[in-house]
Amino acid sequence: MADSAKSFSLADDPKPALVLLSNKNDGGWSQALDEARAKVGKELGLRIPVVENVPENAAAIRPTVETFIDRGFNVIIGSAFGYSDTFKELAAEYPDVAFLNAAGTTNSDNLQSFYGRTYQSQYLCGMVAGGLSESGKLGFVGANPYGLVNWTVNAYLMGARQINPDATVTVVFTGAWNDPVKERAAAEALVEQGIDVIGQHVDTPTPQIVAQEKGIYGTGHHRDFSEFSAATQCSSVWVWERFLAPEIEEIAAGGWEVEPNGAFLSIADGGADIACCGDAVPEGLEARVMAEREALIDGKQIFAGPITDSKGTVRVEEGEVLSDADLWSMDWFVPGVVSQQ
Amino acid sequence: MEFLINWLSNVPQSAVPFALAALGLIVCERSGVLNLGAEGYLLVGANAGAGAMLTTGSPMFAFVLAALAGGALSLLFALLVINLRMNQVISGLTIVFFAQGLTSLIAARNGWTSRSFSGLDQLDFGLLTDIPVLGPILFNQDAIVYLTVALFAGAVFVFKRTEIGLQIRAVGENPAAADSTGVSVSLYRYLAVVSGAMLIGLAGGYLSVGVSKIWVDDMAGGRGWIAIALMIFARWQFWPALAGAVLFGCIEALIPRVAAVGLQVPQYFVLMLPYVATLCAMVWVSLDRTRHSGVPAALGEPYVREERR
Amino acid sequence: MPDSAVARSHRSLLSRINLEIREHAPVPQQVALLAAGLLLGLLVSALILVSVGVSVSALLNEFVISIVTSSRSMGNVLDRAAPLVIVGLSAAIAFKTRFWNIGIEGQVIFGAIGATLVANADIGPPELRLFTMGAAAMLAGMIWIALPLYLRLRLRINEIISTLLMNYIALNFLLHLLYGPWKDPVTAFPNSKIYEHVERLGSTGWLNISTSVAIAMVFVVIVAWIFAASRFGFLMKFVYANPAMARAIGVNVAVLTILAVLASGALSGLAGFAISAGIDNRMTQSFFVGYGFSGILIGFLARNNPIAVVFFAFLISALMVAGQSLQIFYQIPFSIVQLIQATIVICVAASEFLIRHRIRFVR
Amino acid sequence: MTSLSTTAAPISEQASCAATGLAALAPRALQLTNIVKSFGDYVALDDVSFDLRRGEVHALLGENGAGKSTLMNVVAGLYTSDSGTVALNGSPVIIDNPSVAHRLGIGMVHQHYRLVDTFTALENIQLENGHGNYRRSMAKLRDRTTEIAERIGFGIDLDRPVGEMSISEQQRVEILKILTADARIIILDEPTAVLTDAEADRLFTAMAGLAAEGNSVVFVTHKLREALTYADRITVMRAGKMVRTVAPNDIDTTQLTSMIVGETIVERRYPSSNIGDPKIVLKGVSQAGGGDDAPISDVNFTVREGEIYGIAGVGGNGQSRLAALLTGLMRHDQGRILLAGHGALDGETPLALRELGFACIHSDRAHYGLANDLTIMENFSVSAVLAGDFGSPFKIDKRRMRASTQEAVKAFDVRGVRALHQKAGLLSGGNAQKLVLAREFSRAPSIVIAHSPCRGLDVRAAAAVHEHLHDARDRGGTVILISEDLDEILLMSDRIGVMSRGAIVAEFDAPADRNAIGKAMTGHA
Ligand SMILES: Nc1ncnc2c1ncn2[C@@H]1O[C@H](COP(=O)(O)OP(=O)(O)OP(=O)(O)O)[C@@H](O)[C@H]1O
Ligand SMILES: Nc1ncnc2c1ncn2[C@@H]1O[C@H](COP(=O)(O)OP(=O)(O)OP(=O)(O)O)[C@@H](O)[C@H]1O
Ligand SMILES: [Mg+2]
Ligand SMILES: [Mg+2]
Repeated sequence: MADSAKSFSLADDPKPALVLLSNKNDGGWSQALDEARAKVGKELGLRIPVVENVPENAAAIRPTVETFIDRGFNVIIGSAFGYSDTFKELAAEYPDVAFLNAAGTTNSDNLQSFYGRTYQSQYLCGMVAGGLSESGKLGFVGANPYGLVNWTVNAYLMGARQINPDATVTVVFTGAWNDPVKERAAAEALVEQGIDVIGQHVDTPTPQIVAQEKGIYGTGHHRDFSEFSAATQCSSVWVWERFLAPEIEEIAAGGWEVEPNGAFLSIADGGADIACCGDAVPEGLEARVMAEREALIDGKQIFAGPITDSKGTVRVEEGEVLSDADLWSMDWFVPGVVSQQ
Repeated sequence: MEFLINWLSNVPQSAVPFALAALGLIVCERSGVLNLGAEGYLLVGANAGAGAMLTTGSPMFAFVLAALAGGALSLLFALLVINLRMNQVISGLTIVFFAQGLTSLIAARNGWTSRSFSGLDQLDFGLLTDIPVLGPILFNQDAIVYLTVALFAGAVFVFKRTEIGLQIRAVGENPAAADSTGVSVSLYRYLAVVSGAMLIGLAGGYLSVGVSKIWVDDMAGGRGWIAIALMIFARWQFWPALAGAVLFGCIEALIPRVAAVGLQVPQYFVLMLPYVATLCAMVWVSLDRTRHSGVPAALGEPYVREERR
Repeated sequence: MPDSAVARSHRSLLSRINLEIREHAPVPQQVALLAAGLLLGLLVSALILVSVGVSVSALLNEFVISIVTSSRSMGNVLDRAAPLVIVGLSAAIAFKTRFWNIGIEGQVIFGAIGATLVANADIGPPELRLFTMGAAAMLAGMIWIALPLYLRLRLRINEIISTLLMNYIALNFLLHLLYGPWKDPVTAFPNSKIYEHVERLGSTGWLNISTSVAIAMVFVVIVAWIFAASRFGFLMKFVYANPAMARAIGVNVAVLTILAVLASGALSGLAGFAISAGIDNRMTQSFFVGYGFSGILIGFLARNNPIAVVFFAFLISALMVAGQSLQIFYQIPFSIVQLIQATIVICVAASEFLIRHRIRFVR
Repeated sequence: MTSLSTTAAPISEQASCAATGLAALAPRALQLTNIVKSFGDYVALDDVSFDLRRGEVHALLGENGAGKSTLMNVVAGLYTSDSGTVALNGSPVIIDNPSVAHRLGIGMVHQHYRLVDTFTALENIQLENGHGNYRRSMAKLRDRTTEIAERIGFGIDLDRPVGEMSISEQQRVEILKILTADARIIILDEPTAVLTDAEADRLFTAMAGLAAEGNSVVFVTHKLREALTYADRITVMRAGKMVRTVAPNDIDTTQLTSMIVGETIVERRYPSSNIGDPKIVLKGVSQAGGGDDAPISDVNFTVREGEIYGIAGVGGNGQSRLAALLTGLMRHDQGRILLAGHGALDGETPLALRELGFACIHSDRAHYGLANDLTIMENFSVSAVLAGDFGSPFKIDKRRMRASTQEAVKAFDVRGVRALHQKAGLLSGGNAQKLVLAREFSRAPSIVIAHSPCRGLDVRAAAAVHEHLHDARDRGGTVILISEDLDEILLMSDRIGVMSRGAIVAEFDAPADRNAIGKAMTGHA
């Protein structure tokens, strides 16, 4: 992965195409990418086609991508980490096509994975949640416990503790990205435990809807979920167009250089950002959140030492910052996170 | 205590889909038609219910439509197994497959996927709801919960106390006997298959309108299969099926609560729980060899009058 | 006593139609009827597609022309067909003993788990690695079917439900592994570590198809031979047709059932290996999707005949590949493929009805 | 020399013309004219005409597969005839559905009872009658049924599930079912096949009473004695055609036999000439667990080489369990089964028993005898394949298989074989049984266990089965014949054991006294 990147140039005008993991109206991950596709298309004056529901196996991805390539598309945008291997092979087989893959893990001369530093946006959401909570007990519905979900949970609590140092986050993992029945059950169970703000990292807005039903607040993920629920006071949202439009322009211009470890986008680079704030958020709180956002843009680190996990193991030494690699493999929680794991 | 009340008051909601589906399955299978399509009827019911909510917003209409959708799909199944005498196992699986494809096609075409809607509300019993402990468990539920109990009572009445019930049972136990007394085997099987599927469709409708309040593809999540196991577990009897459904409701309602109190149990093993519990229930029932399994004697066998056996 | 009101002198319309069991339809007629059913199924499917906005010429192009003329499409079809053939065989073997193995998906998952275990731990010499992985996959598939088999034989627990439940248990176990101990050590993402080169089923020269196609063919021949010519196959017919009689005459029904069902589990496991080592080169979260149901339908359509399994596996595979491109260029949801499969099964079943029955009109 | 002698005998023309008597003069209750019914290419009823008078008891006779049941099913509305007419009391009717037959007052008790086992007797009766308010009609029906049952002397418990009832009780439920539904034409298809002599007597007395009330009764039977004793008129069918109708007074058994099968069959007793050493000895054998049949306790008997040991008894006294023990389907709990030259048998599998020289003819042919969906060749060859004949485990020698099947089919005179790959289920009852015998005897067994081998078979087929059992004995084999048909036991056995309540209660040397055995069977010995 880490071989020094050579620069890449397209032979023709850029013709991007988007390959989506699930339905483009899924309300979350895929829809965010699809909305970005529309914006980028408008901005660059391109018609960008999209395919939905391409599952994460080579037998499905390869023919899809090859058909695009056969029909002249030369910038292929993927949307799943499960595409990584196949994209890597395809990138080698089609050296004059550029590949971009959201949430991917592979990179090469003409393939770049990209993802957002969602811990930043979730950290800001955590601040909102911490400020809104009266009990100090926050809930969180996550899909599966692994690096990129775990970091949002940790950041959420760390954000909340900026406002309320006694805050806790109880997290329930549903084991699925897209299972509203389980998400609802999880959210309801959390409400019973006395939480009064609920955050999430799953694909449907169900936890937000439960929040509205139960009269508590919530914070969304992927897109601005206040469209679904009045309880949603802020959301960690994808702003892919802020990354993709310039990236495609760069590819078109020639001399595109791939980040050897993929593009890991902070708020400043336009990966994930916060959509803020709902009516319930007092102005003072909103101002603090926005100030913190500026600080993050200016380079403030969230996972800066010293950090000890809930079992007492030191995870980041004083004066150090957690590396990107450690972020991706994060399998621990900071004290104050109540979880099954 | 708090935990217990919260948990138990959520049980009815989790139990209703199992209960209604098992009820529909029993109605169907008592007529001798093996029905593996439950998952499919749940899906079309949930799909129709969600569609109705998104287009009209009326839960009443949504439930009617869900039941009708289940019934409509079962006509295809009935045609296959009753008239065309297709293998009932394969037909049932085909129906599930068909329904998975159909519902996601319909949802995608209409843009229903992942769009939430306001669902069904709890009934208001005023003071009753405030009774400590029992209030939230018994009197803070939605209308379908009570309807489910009524439907069970109705089914028991029909099967135990009416002519039609006797005839359906006869068709399921010995179609040749029923036929020679002038009972139309096909007619009664149609009746049972369609009304059973309507009940399962209603269960599906409840899943989307009453529980999740949103549609996503394949949202039945294996409940249809568990309902089938429940029926076997209940030896094709109504009240035991309801009891079994409540048991499974308990498990389903427990899972997120285990996580929410932060118990340290491996997550994916907890998620296996309903399926493992179903297996255990089946083992438990089968250990009692002294009791008849209750399976309708003609289950799964197509009937043709002039066929030689 | 009869009164004239009930003593009709005309038959009602329905009772003029008389359904009869046909003992033997001539073979050419059977084939013709089946082919007609298949065609009807495809036609109905085409109608569904046209009704959701695909043009007729596009259908022709995607389903016929591009598959037949493009060697890449052909390669894709064959690649996918290989695991489908194997699961179809698996279904057929189990069905031959009236054991409804609906748990193919779970066994496929476990097969891949077995293979990945070997790959992760680098068990055995590299030259034999693939062989070891295949054997481990088959063993794991057997292990996963052993419990339902035991429950069925010992406690008479319905295997349809138990094998199905085992699918869900296997899926959660897979997720446990992928989100836990077996997550990719490089990326920490939920798929297994990528297989090394010696752990991948390469391609053979011809059409650049995967070795798994060759493996599938070997098993087709073996199974076809067992069914048609061996003593085991001969006795299995009795286990299927009348187990009580088979037992009374001295056939060891339990042993035969156990062998056949374990073989079924082993083949499903092998399919898991063929997918992981032949297509994905690692174990992913969703590699198994669709193979279970398709296997069952293929087994049914082929009436448990191994040669016919190949034909229907190929058909379903072509359908999947064509469905994929329909999805891309005509915005048709992929679920349409499921609909088409179900439609074909229904139409073929209808034609089987005509093979087995005769409808006669009586005066 | 065999026990069977057949001579083609032309049916006496006179006998049929003399079909007179009172019944013939009564008005016609039912008249069938030129009925044709085919199944596929096979014509089961070929231009059959039949009439039934009011107030008569009419016997319908014919070989297996002659079309008796088919004809009656046409009357009951279960089969739709291809052509022909049905008239009831002189007016034509179309009976295209059982419910029509029902409304017309036609009731049929089928060869295989059509009862719902899990229902009580009353529920089964209600099924036939039900309309309107369920609970009220149930109460009314109970009264009515009780009244009818008392009138014709049928005592049954209306609230017991019929599955728990004995065969004869079940039959009474069937008859009450149609009587409560106001049947005036009562059809009984082989009602006595499973009844004891005494039970049969009682049944026919009741039927005679019903006929005297102005109803009409048709019964199908293979037992000539019954037809000659109880019927007012007898109709004989053969191969889908009507032979003729006669009055019992005008005909004797031999004539009737030749009318039925087209030839004379006389079976004679034929004792063994060379009885040898004890071959199989049962000492204190008991078995109680599992199974539906009555348990057996302390069964003792010895059977020698070259001997047919007949086990008589009323059905349900443990015969099935004994047969299951002897054929390896069950294992005994106590006692010993000793086999000369081997020692004690202890739960040997059916396969092991076969290797010890056992051959088994089970009473339930459909369940244990043949796989109906498989071919004649496969059904014949399976035991040989199991024993390792016909090629290696990897390659079965189909050619040798075919040749030996061909040979056996000829040797055992299995008829109706159009091709060796024809399904065994298509054989008629008698021929299917011959195929079973061909298979079981193909490996020269030294011990034959036969349980009701002739149940439901016609005279000719039964004679053929008996001949093969005699042959086996004469080759020095040991034969255990378990049968509820006392005539068969008396005809075949060299020694007779009587089974009652799970034990052998008496033994007789042949020739034995029929009455003495009958008494022992019912426990009055
Ligand atoms: N439903 C059916 N389908 C096909 N063939 C049938 C059917 N019913 C009867 N047959 C055939 O019609 C012929 C007459 O059968 P039927 O049952 O009427 O004989 P039967 O005289 O009652 O014989 P049995 O004494 O054995 O009862 C037989 O050859 C039988 O195989
Ligand atoms: N359902 C059927 N369809 C076609 N042919 C049949 C069917 N049932 C029986 N047959 C054939 O019809 C012929 C007559 O059958 P039937 O039962 O009358 O034989 P049978 O030799 O007279 O009887 P048995 O051996 O009992 O004396 C047989 O050759 C039998 O194979
Ligand atoms: Mg390795
Ligand atoms: Mg008959």
